[in-house]
Amino acid sequence: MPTPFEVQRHPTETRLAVRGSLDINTAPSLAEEIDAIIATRPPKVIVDLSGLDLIDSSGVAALVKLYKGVRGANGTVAITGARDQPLAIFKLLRMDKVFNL
Amino acid sequence: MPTPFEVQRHPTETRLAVRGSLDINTAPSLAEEIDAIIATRPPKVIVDLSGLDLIDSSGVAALVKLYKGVRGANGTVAITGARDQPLAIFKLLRMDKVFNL
Amino acid sequence: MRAIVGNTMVPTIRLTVPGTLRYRAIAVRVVGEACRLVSSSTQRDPDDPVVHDVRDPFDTAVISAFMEIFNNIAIHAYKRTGGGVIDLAITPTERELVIEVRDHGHPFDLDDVTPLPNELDEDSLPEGGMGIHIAKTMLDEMTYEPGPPNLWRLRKRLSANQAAGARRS
Amino acid sequence: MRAIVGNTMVPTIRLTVPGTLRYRAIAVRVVGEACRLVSSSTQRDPDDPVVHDVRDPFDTAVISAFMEIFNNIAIHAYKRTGGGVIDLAITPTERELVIEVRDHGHPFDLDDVTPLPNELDEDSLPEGGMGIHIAKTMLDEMTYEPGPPNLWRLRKRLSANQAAGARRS
Ligand SMILES: Nc1ncnc2c1ncn2[C@@H]1O[C@H](COP(=O)(O)OP(=O)(O)O)[C@@H](O)[C@H]1O
Ligand SMILES: Nc1ncnc2c1ncn2[C@@H]1O[C@H](COP(=O)(O)OP(=O)(O)O)[C@@H](O)[C@H]1O
Repeated sequence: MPTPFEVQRHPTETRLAVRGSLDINTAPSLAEEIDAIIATRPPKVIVDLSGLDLIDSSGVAALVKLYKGVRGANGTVAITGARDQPLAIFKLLRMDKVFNL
Repeated sequence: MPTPFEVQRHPTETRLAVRGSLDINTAPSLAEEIDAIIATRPPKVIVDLSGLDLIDSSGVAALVKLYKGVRGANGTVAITGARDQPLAIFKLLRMDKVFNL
Repeated sequence: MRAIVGNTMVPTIRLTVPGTLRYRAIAVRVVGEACRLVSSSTQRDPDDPVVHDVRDPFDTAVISAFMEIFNNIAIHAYKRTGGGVIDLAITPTERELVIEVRDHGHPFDLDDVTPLPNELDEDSLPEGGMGIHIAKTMLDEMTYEPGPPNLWRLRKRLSANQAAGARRS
Repeated sequence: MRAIVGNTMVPTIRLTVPGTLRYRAIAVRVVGEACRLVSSSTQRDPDDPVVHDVRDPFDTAVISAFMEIFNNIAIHAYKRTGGGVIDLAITPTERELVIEVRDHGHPFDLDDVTPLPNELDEDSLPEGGMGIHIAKTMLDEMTYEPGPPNLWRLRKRLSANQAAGARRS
């Protein structure tokens, strides 16, 4: 299955765009990428979810891991573009406030 | 179900764009439109299938009816843009030559 | 081999798939199409793919809940061994969708699942244990009876608004 | 309620829907996803909807054939009355897809179907009688046994190319 995400590393920020469905079948490969991102201790990570159609709890877990890992190394995470079903899930989990959605 | 087609009538030509799936569930409403088109005895009908993803034999039958009806009133029919599964169906039925695809 | 629906008023769609994540997409497609049968009031683009149907709040709720229940059966009940099937009985009516999900995996006690904390801040963001909460919150009714077979019953009603739209169309 | 698949090597997906055109989309979705399991070698865009899967020649063939068979059962076997169900048993392997379709409607004699004329010109363009021809030509094997239940058996193999791709990936 093609990976539903794309990473761009710039000196000042890392951009992660996730699209399609982030779920129990696709989250494991994103989780590896997330470990790699956290290991670089990026000062700023921007997660673009405007292409994301569907998320399940495994997908949310992967994003929480990214969030905690980057914050734990004193970086910041901005989650942008969440819409439709993914936005509904973040709201249901009351993560929309923490994530500033 | 929203109709998967659009008609534009110009003095010299009538354009019919069909998109999505033209099948036994959607063809009946197109057939009504086709009757209306034929009744105007148009000199030229251009059928744009570039937005058509899927067709079944009911959809083909509707297009054949249009073709015969317009030709029968001395008009011409140009079918353009067929691709993927619809093109495969026209080829299988050896209609690609008649339709000039 | 017998007609299951016969002359009952509300036809039921039945799907049986192996209880592994590989077959999840099939089950989600069927549930998505069944949602469409209930909520088809809503104007939809004819070439709108199923994955985009989750713009509809009814579909969003049902698919979100169902994905979690399916994941849990494959992972917890069947322990990722694929040693059994998942049976779905999906009944769409004009006003609601009922999904019964049956598996022959390990039963558990739904009441033992710890709820999510009420207040979330940065430090308490959960990395698991969200599935049951999502499913329960998204649905109007969710029950579980340990088996065999274990039986989940998921029910979602159209909102009054949506139901009115459906009757008009 | 019994596990149907158990420990057989090749799991079968089963779907039962009312035998009306309203449920066709559900059946086509399931068949489309099953195609994906066979032909998933091909690079696909993750958000590529099922309707677009018919860019793949394998999927094109199977879906085209299946749509005709389903239409015919709803229209000819059940005479648009919706008086029974359509049962699918879909078995995807690495190299082929087998679909068994069962109905309890009126049986017919497949050999009585008149073939399409060999040469088509403008005047002989058919306005019907294309379904069986499409299905047969698209598949590697298509058999029909009158019932009850009437049983269609549809088989499509991956081409050598595609199978090689599948093994590589
Ligand atoms: N279908 C099931 N069969 C057996 N146990 C289950 C099932 N669903 C949930 N559970 C149990 O309930 C717990 C909570 O499930 P859930 O809220 O989905 O979170 P998670 O799956 O991330 O642990 C699981 O860890 C598991 O122990
Ligand atoms: N499942 C079926 N049950 C009963 N009769 C069928 C079935 N499928 C096909 N037939 C018969 O075969 C004929 C040819 O079918 P087909 O090639 O699909 O063309 P069409 O449906 O347009 O007539 C039909 O008109 C019908 O008489």
